[in-house]
Amino acid sequence: MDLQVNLPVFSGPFALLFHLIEKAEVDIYEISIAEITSQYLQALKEMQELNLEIAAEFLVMAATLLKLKSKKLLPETVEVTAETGEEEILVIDSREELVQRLLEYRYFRDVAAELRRCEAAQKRVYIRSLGGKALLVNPDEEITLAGVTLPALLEAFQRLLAERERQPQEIAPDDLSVQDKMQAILKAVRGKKDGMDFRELFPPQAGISEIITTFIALLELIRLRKIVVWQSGPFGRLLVMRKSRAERGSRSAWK
Amino acid sequence: MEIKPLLEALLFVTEEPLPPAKLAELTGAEKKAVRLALKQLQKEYAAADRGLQVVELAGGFQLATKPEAAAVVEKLYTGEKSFTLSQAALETLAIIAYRQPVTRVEIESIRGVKVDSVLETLQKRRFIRVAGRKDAPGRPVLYGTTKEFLKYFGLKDLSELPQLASPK
Amino acid sequence: MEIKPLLEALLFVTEEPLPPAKLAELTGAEKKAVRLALKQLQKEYAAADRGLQVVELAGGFQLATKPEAAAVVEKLYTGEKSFTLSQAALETLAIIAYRQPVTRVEIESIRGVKVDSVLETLQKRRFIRVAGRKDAPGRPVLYGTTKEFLKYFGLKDLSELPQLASPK
Repeated sequence: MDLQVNLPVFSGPFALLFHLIEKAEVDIYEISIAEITSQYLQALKEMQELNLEIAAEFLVMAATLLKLKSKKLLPETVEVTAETGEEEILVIDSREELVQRLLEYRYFRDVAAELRRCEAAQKRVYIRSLGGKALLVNPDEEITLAGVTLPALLEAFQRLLAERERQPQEIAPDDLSVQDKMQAILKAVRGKKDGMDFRELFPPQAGISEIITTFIALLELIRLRKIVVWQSGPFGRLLVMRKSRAERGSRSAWK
Repeated sequence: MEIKPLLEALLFVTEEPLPPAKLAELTGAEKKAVRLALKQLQKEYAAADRGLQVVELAGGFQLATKPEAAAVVEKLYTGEKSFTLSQAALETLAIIAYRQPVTRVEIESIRGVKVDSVLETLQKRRFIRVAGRKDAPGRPVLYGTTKEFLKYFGLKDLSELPQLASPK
Repeated sequence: MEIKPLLEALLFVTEEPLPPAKLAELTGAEKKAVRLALKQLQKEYAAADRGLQVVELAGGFQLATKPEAAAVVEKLYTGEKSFTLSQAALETLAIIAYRQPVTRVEIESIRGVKVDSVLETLQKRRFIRVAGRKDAPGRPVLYGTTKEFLKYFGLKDLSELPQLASPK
């Protein structure tokens, strides 16, 4: 089959009609129903020969055009009943109405062409779409916890807790909040150039509840990037220090 | 950190355009200060030696590549953005955008064809949404466009739709 | 477009750090010119009024937010305006984190108070999950932490959590 189809795929009967009007270089207000009808039927025939699937609406339009044409040939008084059985999509009763509908369709066809231009322009613009990965774009993330891994930190905490659990329990004051502890830790590490020992954060008299609160406060501060915890060597002490100071320090030495 | 670098970071990581109100909420800054900083950022990125731009889409702001970089970016992401809307979908969207809220029958009478399946596709792509029901016999569904529609076509808002002379 | 803005666009859209060789291939520029432009970009972004940075990771380059912007960026992602866990929730979470899998009764014996409602809240927030049942009378439910928990504390993944042996 010849693939040189000069009939593009039409989005609807109005699109086909426009194609024909433009091809014939006729002003839309000047169209002759007789001519456009014969051209339209010819186009449908070609489409059929090319085995293109022809939507029902194209046939309804053909019937509508034939109706308009016959109406023109008949005296005004004769009622034409070109029953199409289709819905009211294409009820067109006069040449004027057809022109009107064509104009309206043309307007939106032109808008669609404008949108096509917008689509093409926007296709050349890319945004990042990494989703949740964006959270990890901070490469300092590992360094913040680095020197110390979370397991190391948790193990230290576990050891501490196990030690203290063996000691006699006292009633812990219940009004200790994580917020308070966060402030306390920040205050404790302030001015300590080389950081302070992780264990110093947990006074000997502290009960389980306070230890847990302190630990959570520590995690919160790490999360908020206010402090970092470093380990001086594989089995060394855990050092807690303010983030800003740590930033200024030679980071690579800890890698 | 000042407000401008914070905005820059937010416009970088966001997947959705961020409206100034949201940016103010996130940074804790005044909306007015946010708008000012956005203007400044926009200006800075507009320089010819920058490969990115601050775009305003669907009422929000976001960082994006400049069109001039598209060829190079596409080399990195071959095959992406190959999706294009069909002519039928585009015509239907055009009618909904300008006539919203609009019923299916109104769209069909303009296009001269049934649009059931096109509407379904557009709804799936989230370009259109049900905007209510018409106060008419049968209470037919009314359609309107979405933010996704604006984003896809790179539009700030509906007022940015191409202004053509009205039909007739 | 010059090479620098092209690199900027590439470092912006890429999901993986891009090595200079790859950048040279994509832009069609000399590797030496790429390195020079990268240096320049890195310097420009290092300015205090920028919220992004050019990072070198695993031999490649990429744009990323600066650490100072992390708090604001995270706010965008958690979608919680000023969500903070209650004291009770935090304590309970700590116990679960390092004692998991752990039963409600065990948690209560450490905290000295009932934790039913706290556990419910934590489960709703998806910080904890039911990790099984204890082989003990009544087969009580065992709790463990989730990915959500790690994310909240800015930690990488669950595998980083050590398999802590039950105490005693």
